[in-house]
Amino acid sequence: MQFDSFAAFLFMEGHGPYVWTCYAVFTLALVGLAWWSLKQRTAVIRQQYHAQLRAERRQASADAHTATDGSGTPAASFSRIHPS
Amino acid sequence: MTAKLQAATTVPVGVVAAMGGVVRRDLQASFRQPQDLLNPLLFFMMVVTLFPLGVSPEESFLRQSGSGILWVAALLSTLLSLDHLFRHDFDNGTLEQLVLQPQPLYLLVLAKTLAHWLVTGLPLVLLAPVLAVMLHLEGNSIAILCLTLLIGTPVLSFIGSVGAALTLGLRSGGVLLSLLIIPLYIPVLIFGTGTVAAAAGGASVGAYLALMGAFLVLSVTLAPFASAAALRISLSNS
Amino acid sequence: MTAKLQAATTVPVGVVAAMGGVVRRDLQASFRQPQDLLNPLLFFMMVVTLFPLGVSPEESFLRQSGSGILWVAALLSTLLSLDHLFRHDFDNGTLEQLVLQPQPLYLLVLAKTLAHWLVTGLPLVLLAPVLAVMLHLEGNSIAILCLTLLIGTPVLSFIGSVGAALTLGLRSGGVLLSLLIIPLYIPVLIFGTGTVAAAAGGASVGAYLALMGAFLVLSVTLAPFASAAALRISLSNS
Amino acid sequence: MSMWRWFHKFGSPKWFFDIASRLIPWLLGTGLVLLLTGLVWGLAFAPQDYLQGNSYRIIFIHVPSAFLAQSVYLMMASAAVVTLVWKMKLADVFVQTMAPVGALLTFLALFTGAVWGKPTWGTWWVWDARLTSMLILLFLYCGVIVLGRAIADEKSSARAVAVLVLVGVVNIPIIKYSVDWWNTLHQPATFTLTKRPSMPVEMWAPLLLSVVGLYLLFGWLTCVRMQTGILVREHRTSWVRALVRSQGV
Amino acid sequence: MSKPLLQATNLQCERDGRVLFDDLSLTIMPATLTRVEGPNGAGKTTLLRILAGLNENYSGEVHWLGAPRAAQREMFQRNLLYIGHRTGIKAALTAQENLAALMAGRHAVSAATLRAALAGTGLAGYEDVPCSQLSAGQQRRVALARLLISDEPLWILDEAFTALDTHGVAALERLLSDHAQRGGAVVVTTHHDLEVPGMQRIRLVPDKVAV
Amino acid sequence: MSKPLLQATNLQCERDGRVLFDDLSLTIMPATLTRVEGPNGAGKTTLLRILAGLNENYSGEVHWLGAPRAAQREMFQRNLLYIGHRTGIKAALTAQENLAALMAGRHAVSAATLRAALAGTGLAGYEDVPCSQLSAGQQRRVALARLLISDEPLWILDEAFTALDTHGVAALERLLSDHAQRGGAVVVTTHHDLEVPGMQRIRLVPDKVAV
Ligand code: HEM
Ligand SMILES: Nc1ncnc2c1ncn2[C@@H]1O[C@H](COP(=O)(O)OP(=O)(O)OP(=O)(O)O)[C@@H](O)[C@H]1O
Ligand SMILES: Nc1ncnc2c1ncn2[C@@H]1O[C@H](COP(=O)(O)OP(=O)(O)OP(=O)(O)O)[C@@H](O)[C@H]1O
Ligand SMILES: [Mg+2]
Ligand SMILES: [Mg+2]
Repeated sequence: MQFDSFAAFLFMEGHGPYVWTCYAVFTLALVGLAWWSLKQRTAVIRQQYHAQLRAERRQASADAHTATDGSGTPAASFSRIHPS
Repeated sequence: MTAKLQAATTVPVGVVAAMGGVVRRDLQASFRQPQDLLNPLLFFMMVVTLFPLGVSPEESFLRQSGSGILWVAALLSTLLSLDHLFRHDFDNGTLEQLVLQPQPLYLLVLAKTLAHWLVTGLPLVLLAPVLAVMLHLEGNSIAILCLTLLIGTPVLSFIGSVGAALTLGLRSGGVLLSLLIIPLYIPVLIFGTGTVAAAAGGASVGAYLALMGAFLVLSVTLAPFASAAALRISLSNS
Repeated sequence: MTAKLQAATTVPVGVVAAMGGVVRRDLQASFRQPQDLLNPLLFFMMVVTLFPLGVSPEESFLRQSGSGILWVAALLSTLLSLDHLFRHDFDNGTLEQLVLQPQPLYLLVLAKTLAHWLVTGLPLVLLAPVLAVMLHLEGNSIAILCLTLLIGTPVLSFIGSVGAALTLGLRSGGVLLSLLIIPLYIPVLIFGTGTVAAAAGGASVGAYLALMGAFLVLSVTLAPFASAAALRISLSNS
Repeated sequence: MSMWRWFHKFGSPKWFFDIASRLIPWLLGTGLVLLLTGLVWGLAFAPQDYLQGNSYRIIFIHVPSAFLAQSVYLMMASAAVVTLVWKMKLADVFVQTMAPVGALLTFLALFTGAVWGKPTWGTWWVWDARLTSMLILLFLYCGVIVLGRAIADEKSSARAVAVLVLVGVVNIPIIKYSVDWWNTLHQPATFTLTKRPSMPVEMWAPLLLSVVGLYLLFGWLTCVRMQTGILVREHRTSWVRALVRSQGV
Repeated sequence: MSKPLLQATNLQCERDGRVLFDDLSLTIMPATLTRVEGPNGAGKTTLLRILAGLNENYSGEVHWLGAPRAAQREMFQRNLLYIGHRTGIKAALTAQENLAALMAGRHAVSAATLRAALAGTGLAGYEDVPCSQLSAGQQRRVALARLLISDEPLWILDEAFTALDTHGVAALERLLSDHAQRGGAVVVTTHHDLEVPGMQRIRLVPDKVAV
Repeated sequence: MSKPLLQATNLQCERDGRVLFDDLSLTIMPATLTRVEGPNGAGKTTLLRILAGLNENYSGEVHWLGAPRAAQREMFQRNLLYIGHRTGIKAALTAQENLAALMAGRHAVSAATLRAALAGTGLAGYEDVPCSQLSAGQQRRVALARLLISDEPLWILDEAFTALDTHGVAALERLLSDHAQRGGAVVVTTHHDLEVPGMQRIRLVPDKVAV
């Protein structure tokens, strides 16, 4: 240990604020980046999971419709909208 | 909402709401993605960087001309972005729809110009302190500089909107009008940098700021009228 | 002219003729819209006049920083005009037809960039001496300055064409283009102003000019390849 | 042919995804241990610099960031060649997912340098060659990120970014050379980063540890972020669908 | 309701030295569908832009509900829905945002209504796709979705059927005649053979004495 | 002449996460007219741009006269005439200058031929008018004038009939079937009901399972 006391360690003969801001920003940036990267990965997995469920549901209802329409897609009606 | 199918006799959407709609839509289109917010900032920063690189990196030079450089860069960024103020909307037909909205056109144009300033002028005012530090300006000068930019950049946007509207359709008129706009920018530039110089010289800046405020009020109230008229001319011609 | 209606097996129009066609057509279109021609020039002039007004009108200041100011102004006006290099042609479909011409695309792009320089870079070089006199530069410096601009502005056009091609279909075009290109412009700027400074300091400028010549050769030979690739990418995406 | 097969195998996203899963814990563990050791050693135990005092302790994060910031761009450039020549998806995933990391490291080098500059040089910023070229590197990174996100189509975005990265990498030596030359031309050498007493071992050992540690952590980040990119791009393949099925909440 | 919505008298317009029409008078009554016809370059677009108030380079008078239009511009614009060659769609915004923007100054509509209107033009599932990624016909459909939630009586549509597929054309034809039947007025140009019972025609014949 | 001009095998293309077509193979023989059909957004424009070599974001193979197209790009482009949604007309240039520019890299044509071609599309008298002053249909006619003096065997035309009046549509139909009869090949999309004897069809059906 180069320093006599913890206070001296923090103060660093006046250079403490500079050194510690640097280390703080460095740590925050790296931790933030790591956290963001991990979160993104789980978010992507979750999002795709729900997309798969949705697609299956849509497929099921489309299968029910094909009997009437043939295409399974909602046709353009161009009829006016009258919301209540 | 059943269609009445008879002539409506009131304008159901208020002027303020319609103006808000214009601002929101333009901001939406500019900031489709959050990183779009960075673009004008980066651009401004790069333009400023060109000066130490191209002219001189010496501290004494930069300190002396820093506020001028920042002002010129702000003016240039505004100028570069003005071309986009109406052109996209003209090309895709949004402008026609704006002109046909049942609110006074000059207010809608005012809203549009305001949105333009929010996207191009404001970010630049926010970044200016950082760049000022890199150009070795002093604390007091930095504060005054930012204040002048805050008052001055909307003036640039509003004056510029007239030019943008006029150059939209008129083919040969374009040159004439760039020539008209440039002289109008010069007083703003002179007073903007003059204020900072006065502050650095220890003089009081109240009078300068009042004058710049007057520029702002004048341009906000008058420019939209001129722009609206110019837009109608441009559209008639297309 | 009876149609042969079988696969043609030769390319009857030579590469040089086709390139000439591209240059001629672009010049024609520019001269029809004179404000497109004048805008970069006016911008150039304005940027230069802003400095005496915004920073300092003192002769010593101007003499010292004049060549840097002219170079930065030239760089910015090139940047301003780059957005138009391909965008109009992209919007109206001419670019698709260019890509489908039976000559190597990079040569056609080279011709197009050359036309762009003739319209935007060359006038600027011609105007520079006048502005240099106004900034109190000396005769010898002025000559060297114009020489560096003559070599340097085509480099700016050619490097810029890559950025213009990359940002073609994109909405945030103009600013984005500047972001991509400004960093690449820095060596040209540094050596351009450096050459003038060396000349003013009495040093020999042969080596500097040779280096700038090397930049020119490099950018003329390599940039069109990159631009052509970028154009194909942008078109694939539209 | 065998070369081709090699590329095919190593370019397979699934192969990479599995390897990355196995590497992730090791990279994180060793990286953290090395970096923390280096930093604690440097902060608390390394001797004081007789010229700069304690402010020099910033070096243990400044230099690793600066090293990595530069090498990430070179890695991206190699990947860009692979994207353009072999149209390999993985290479593009690397370029696009790692550009923000490179930008952040560049920013860190700039920031720590700027803060270090205040006590040693008395100013936050000088237009010194090395500082300026680092700033330009930051601009290049920003360009890559912004362009990549501006193009919606995946394949177009990959190719456009690759072209830009390559144009940039051709320019990096030119920029570096010109900036060095510019600085020595205009400015009398007030400060040079290279002019310093040769370091004693108690100083460079922790520095070496933190450099290696940061590289390993970068490897970990690469694995995690590329996995995300692969999941996004390959979402229609059966193996990703199965994986999502088994891991989705 | 026999009061004419829009009345134009003695319209005269010339473009680049050629008189497109001269002494043209027309009346748009409620509950009518009017088709402006003529070969390419006859002046259909020009006429429609004059009627919509976008082109001011003409001589003659335009009246709205019996009074000069110039004196009641805002009321007129409130009652007019114009869709031109250029549709007013911003490439950067999504379909729904575009529709919301087009309705913004007119009357308040809920997000659900907007989505229903888009679905009604066959764009269900595309609400949140940026319009730059839509095909030519899909982009026009975004603009046409306005018709489904419009409360304006007067519709002026230039080349309304461009880029629409066969289904789209048929559905739009129905929509236009419905609007007329319920008391609205439609002025339209198109090059496909639109035939609606009771349709009125304004025929522009190019005057071949070009200068 | 039984050698196919253009052959595409196993084309696959996806745009914003949706597969437009998959495993599509087609052969364009000389002396045929092929119509690409499908509702709005089906991928017709995308397919035509892939066939023309403008869109490279696809997988699959395209052969020209039996050999891979990539290896003989210039020959292929020499034999292809493509007109897309956007016609390649510069607003600042006159009709004749535009036509000359479009022919510039292809084969030499005299000014008289250019004027004859313009007259053939009904633009006599407009040769020296800047295209910004032409109506929508007139601008398309300038682009279509290329067809009258083309020596390229393969024509790829996207929405060829847009903005044309009834006469124009009929004349263009005749021109296309003439070209096919004389041994050329035409690939075309249009939403009006084009019926030409012996016309081939490629139908694109949108697959709605978007993610
Ligand atoms: C914003 C300001 C700064 C930037 C952008 C910057 C940039 C860099 C870069 C890029 C390197 C790595 C060089 C290499 O790859 O070999 C480096 C190394 C280094 N920097 Fe900085 N620096 C800055 C400020 C400072 C300051 C203020 C000091 C101390 C007075 C300093 C001291 C060092 C030292 C000692 C090294 C290691 C020496 C070497 O490997 O060459 N830097 N810096
Ligand atoms: N620039 C683009 N980026 C991403 N996706 C696009 C783009 N252009 C089109 N698409 C998508 O590709 C699909 C097919 O578009 P395309 O233009 O090929 O359709 P089309 O059959 O020509 O339709 P239309 O009859 O309306 O012209 C559309 O559904 C659209 O969602
Ligand atoms: N911007 C313009 N400036 C000058 N003249 C124009 C302009 N636009 C059109 N014209 C002229 O006006 C005439 C009418 O054009 P307009 O666009 O009204 O025709 P249109 O009937 O809509 O034709 P189309 O069926 O082709 O759309 C054209 O012959 C053209 O020469
Ligand atoms: Mg028309
Ligand atoms: Mg299409």
